[in-house]
Amino acid sequence: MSLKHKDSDPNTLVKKIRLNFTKKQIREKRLVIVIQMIILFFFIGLWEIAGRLRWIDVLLFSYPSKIMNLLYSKLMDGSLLPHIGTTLFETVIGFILGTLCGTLLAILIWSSKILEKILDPFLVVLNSMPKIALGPLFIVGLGAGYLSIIAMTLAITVIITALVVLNSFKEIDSNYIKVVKIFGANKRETFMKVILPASIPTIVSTLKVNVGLAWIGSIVGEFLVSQQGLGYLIIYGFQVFNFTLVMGSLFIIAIFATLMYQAVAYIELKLNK
Amino acid sequence: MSLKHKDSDPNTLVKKIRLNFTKKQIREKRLVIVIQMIILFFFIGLWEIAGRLRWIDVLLFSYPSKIMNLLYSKLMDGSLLPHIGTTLFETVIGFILGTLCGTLLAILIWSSKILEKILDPFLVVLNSMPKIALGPLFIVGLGAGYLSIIAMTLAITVIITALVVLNSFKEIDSNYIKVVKIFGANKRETFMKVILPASIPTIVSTLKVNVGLAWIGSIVGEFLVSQQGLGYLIIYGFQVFNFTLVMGSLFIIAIFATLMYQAVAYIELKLNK
Amino acid sequence: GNDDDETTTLRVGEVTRSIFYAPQYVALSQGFFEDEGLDVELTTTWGGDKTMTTLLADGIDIALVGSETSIYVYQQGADDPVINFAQLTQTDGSFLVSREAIGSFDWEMLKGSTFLGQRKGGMPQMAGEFALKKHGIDPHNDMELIQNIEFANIASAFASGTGDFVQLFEPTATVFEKEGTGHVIASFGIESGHLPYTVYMSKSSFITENNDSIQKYTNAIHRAQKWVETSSIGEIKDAIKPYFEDIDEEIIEIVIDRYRVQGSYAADPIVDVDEWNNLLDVMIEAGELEERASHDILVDNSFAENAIKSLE
Amino acid sequence: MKLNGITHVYVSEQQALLAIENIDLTIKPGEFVSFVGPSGCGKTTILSILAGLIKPSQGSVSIFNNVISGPSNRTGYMLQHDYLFPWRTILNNAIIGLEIMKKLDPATKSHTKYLLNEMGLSDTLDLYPDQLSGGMRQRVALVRTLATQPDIFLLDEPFSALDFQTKLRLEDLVFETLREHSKTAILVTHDISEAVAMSDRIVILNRKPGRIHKIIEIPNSLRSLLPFEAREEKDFRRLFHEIWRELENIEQKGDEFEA
Amino acid sequence: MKLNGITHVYVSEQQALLAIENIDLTIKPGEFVSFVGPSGCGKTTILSILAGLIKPSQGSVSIFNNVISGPSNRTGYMLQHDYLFPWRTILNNAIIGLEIMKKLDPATKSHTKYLLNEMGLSDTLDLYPDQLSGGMRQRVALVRTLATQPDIFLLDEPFSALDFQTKLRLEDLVFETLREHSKTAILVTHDISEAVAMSDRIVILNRKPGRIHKIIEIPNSLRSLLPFEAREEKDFRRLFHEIWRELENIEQKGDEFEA
Ligand SMILES: Nc1ncnc2c1ncn2[C@@H]1O[C@H](COP(=O)(O)OP(=O)(O)OP(=O)(O)O)[C@@H](O)[C@H]1O
Ligand SMILES: Nc1ncnc2c1ncn2[C@@H]1O[C@H](COP(=O)(O)OP(=O)(O)OP(=O)(O)O)[C@@H](O)[C@H]1O
Ligand SMILES: [Mg+2]
Ligand SMILES: [Mg+2]
Repeated sequence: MSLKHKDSDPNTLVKKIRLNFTKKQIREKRLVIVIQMIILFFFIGLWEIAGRLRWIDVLLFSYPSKIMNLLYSKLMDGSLLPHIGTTLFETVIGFILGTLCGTLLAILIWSSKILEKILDPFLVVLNSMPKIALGPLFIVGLGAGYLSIIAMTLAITVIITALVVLNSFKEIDSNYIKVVKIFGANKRETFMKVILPASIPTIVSTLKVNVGLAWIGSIVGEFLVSQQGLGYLIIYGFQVFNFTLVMGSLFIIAIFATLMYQAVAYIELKLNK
Repeated sequence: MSLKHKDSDPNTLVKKIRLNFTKKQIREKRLVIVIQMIILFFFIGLWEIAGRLRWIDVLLFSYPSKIMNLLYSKLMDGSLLPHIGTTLFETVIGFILGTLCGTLLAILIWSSKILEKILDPFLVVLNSMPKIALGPLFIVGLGAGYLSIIAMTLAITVIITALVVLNSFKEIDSNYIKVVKIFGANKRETFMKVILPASIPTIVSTLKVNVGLAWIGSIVGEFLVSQQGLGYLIIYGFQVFNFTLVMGSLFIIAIFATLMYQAVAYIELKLNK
Repeated sequence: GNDDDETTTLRVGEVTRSIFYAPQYVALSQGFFEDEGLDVELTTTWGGDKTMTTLLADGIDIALVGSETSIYVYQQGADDPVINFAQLTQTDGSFLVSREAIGSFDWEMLKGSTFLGQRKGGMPQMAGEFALKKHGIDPHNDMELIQNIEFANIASAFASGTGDFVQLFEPTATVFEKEGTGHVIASFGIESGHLPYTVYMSKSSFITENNDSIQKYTNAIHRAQKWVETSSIGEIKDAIKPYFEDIDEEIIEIVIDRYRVQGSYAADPIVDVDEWNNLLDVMIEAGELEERASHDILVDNSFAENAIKSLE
Repeated sequence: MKLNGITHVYVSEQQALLAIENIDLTIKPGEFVSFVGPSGCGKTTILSILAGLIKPSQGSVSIFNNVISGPSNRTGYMLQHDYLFPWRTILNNAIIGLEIMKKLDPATKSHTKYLLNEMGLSDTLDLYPDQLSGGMRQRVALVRTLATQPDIFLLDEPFSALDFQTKLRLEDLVFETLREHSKTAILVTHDISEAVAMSDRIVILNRKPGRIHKIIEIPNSLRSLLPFEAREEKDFRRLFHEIWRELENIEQKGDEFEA
Repeated sequence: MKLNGITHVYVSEQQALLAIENIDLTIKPGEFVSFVGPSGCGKTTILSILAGLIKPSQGSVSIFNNVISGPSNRTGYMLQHDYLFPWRTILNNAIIGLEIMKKLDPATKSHTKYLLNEMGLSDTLDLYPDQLSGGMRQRVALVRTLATQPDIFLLDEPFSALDFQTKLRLEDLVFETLREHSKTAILVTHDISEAVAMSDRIVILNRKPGRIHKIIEIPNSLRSLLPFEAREEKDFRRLFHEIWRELENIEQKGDEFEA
């Protein structure tokens, strides 16, 4: 807003405007957080009340305090942490491997124009294939253990990573490549000095997508074959008709998936600083 | 390559070079196709031989001619087409709805800065949540029918679509917006005249990702609840231990998913022409 | 053959985690396997298909799963057939649950109702339809049969209002009864008669090579079967409780009692010829069997017989 | 058009930046005023304020004695680059202002076509922007601004993206068009010769924060000439050097200040 | 450096385009030659061929009597924009050429630092490119080219992205640096004054396909002066207009040809 009177000293003016702005910012931030809290509490509160007053079928929907109680007692007796640890381990490994292998695949394809042309239709088919349906095949190939679960995570992430990263390789301004070619750089040097460093931001932002995919992979993998993990807890919860356990597991998954996503977002921010 | 002798007429030269280039192109294209065919036939042939000679467990891996026979007989007796039709219907509907709803959600969020800030953490959590684990909630909420399957497809596609499209809205060069603001455009006009048309390419390329996700959604949905469809055939095939049926269904899925992907790629090409 | 002091590791895959398999958990928790010098690693490979796949792919050595899967595998032409060597449960484990409380139940009441059945091709569905047909009900014409829902979600679908009747496993049936969501009115276990419902099986080649271990395994199972037969409900509950942390103790007891009373837990590991033929009848009735698979080929009762002898 | 002590502060979470300070200026109708000054001295900021896109932190702008509070129909703003919409044809790009102002009717549309024709773009109506050369695109952007018939033109380095020849030709064209309809114009440029050749008055801005450093009147001898012709005059050379020296002074002061 | 009847055809799936045709030219060591010509006449193509990045469809280039077949250590090519790598510091950007040529040792590194220092960039060694202004970045790109000590400089519109003042200052700097070490230079530009002020010879190219239209020798009176001073001379004006008219002729012929 324009201020009415003329301020003689510009420094005072700048300070005043800055202060006003900061105040407004803080007010807005507070408002946002308050509204978020209201939404959250309203939702949780409504669920709790609906559960306690039996407006909803508690058997199917459970309610927050019940879920928290269950999680708390499981946490205290030490039976929850191994499950979290297992799933987290599978997810993180699958995530890292998926990103790594996808990037390596992209490098391989990039290294040869003719290879790219040859592989193109195969990649398209593999990419549009619902990898989830392949689950049992992994069991056949890799046995009923961690390997199958991690393979599922890998299968889901690797092709899409390769495609996105390859695309980023190809989108690099050819003039950057010219710069090193002028100095006589060969393909390997061009890659190491230009293509790879220039693609780091894309690779990191692919990570963000891969976080979600890696969780899908490990949970689905645990549905197929497992004796521990959050996916196991979910399917076991169904088996023994304990939906409180199912909801609790979903809650933990949501927390850790969000944490992992935020960690990647933080890395991205650092890299783009 | 540089030609040795000097050509007096530049037109002849251009024609010659062009001809050479075209020839080389055609030769390369042929080479690519030949290699692709060799890979394909090698793979299929090896599989066939390995199956027939029992190098692999036929029970688990089946082999191509067996799969083709089964598909052919199922096609002839008319029992295959309804399954394909069902899954295709669910996938296409889920795909279109997912893209549409995701875009609408993005528009809603875009319309208000404060709404965006409020919804941001919720979107991140929803996005990193493995939606597959929510399947049972759909059955409870929407009953055991098409609706649940389509809802699963929607759940998988809608949030990621909204995030990508919203991002494209925000990445539009602010100078384009200035152009219409100068003429006094309001928020709605700015959206209709600038934001939306400028985002069409991004929306279409999101479609490409959504094709894959929609197939995952409908197949997983059919795993949970169905008596028809390719996902059902897969799960039934597993149930009665008929892996030939499973492989055949996967094969059909691969074909249709690829066709759908190519259709979207074609639309993209047309729009970017 | 192994020396007596050495422990042999056996990888066992169970089709699901259920109180229906109580003797198995008893054998584990009471150390019966250890007594035989076995180290048993138990994995849950959710679903018959995955269990059998894992067995065929050598992911596990022994599978606890319905005998029908071994027949399917045989029917598809296995080179190394899967042999049933020890029976754990001998009846179907599901119950007929109605939404409304019914004073005196008559199977005729199912006619014209909506029935939420198990998914096609599985043993529960075949046994269920077999029982219905036995009572003169044509499941596909006399009632509205919903059988498109995956096993783990049937209970949710019923709880959220689908169907008048439902075919449910434990502990869901008991939980529903307790919550008033449904009422157990009949047992498919009783109706279907004795079947090789859940059986330990292994690849023919594995059995040949590990005769000793299989025998020890069968011995431990049989010992557990006897233990379950003779112990009190409370003792059994305490023995299997570590495997069912998330179920009410009270419900565990009700379920154990219900299964034991209707004779679901097999008294011995033998897969009788009659039982086998009954299974074949059920499968043929369901249209899932092309030719009868002979008991001679797919069942090896020698381990069970030795186990019975050694316990006497 | 009157600028009353305009001061603007850009605030963001990290900092507050005083971009321009206390700009006072009165521009007569029909006058052509140029702003020159080092990069980042606030030229674009001033234009944005005049266009009503930014509210100044202090001070006000009045056009024909009305204080402005937002984009006005009477002002046309031509941005530094052409920013034609790639998904619209040339004609549709040219009429977008009319569309938004709800002034699109057969009369205004045919007027726009007439303008495009005048600029030698009559063959391109149904083409898309990426089929045109840079100079043609710039002309379309000009027509887009002209089509709504504003009284005041704000031009932000309109010729900087062009090659030399096209630039000189477009300068003449714009100059003539404005003079013909006696429109008011405010031009921002980095190119001193352009400023001298086209303007009636040149405002030299100081940097960080942008303040009016000096205002130079262009003699009538140059004013009446087309920009291309003006470049040949002796006065042109003199003024060019005067402004050049002023800018050098500002630069050096700035450099010392920064060091 | 000798260009023997160079002709180049760009081929793609859609078309074959004759970009330049039959370019014959001999450049003496230490000479400064400029190429001017309408947009798209093949100037960049010629530089790319001289740099060994493109093999001409016909003809050959020889440097000191050796026919070139790829990028050579003796040639330095400065692209139109700076194209500094945003992830490398200024110093690391400046030494990338040495790195790739495997010539990086304490001596060459300290020489590069010396060059940066000469350009007034000694404070920026550890900064990243996006912390520098356009002019500073352009200077870094220049150092990057100088660091490998080539004998021949290829400069593709090196000053087009700069504002007027910076541009004039850099012109002087480059001119002096080249003269001092008596390097050969080939400059491509759109700016006629730049070409006249800096060169010994100017090659005017015809468009579509690019052919040598005319070669203009710059008189000694101008050659010896710094570019900024040269602009003040009478000869400068004359040459400027001569070239301007030649280019106008080419443009018009082109327009007719296209219509
Ligand atoms: N939206 C903005 N937010 C914050 N600071 C801004 C913004 N726009 C411009 N500035 C700052 O205000 C100052 C003046 O910017 P402005 O764009 O008006 O300069 P200019 O004279 O047009 O520069 P140039 O000649 O490079 O176009 C600069 O220091 C710039 O960094
Ligand atoms: N890689 C390429 N493939 C096909 N055609 C090209 C390629 N590079 C340039 N051309 C074409 O060759 C002709 C000459 O291009 P070039 O870039 O050499 O022109 P230029 O004189 O440098 O133009 P400008 O002054 O605009 O930089 C143009 O018509 C251009 O479209
Ligand atoms: Mg500006
Ligand atoms: Mg060029």
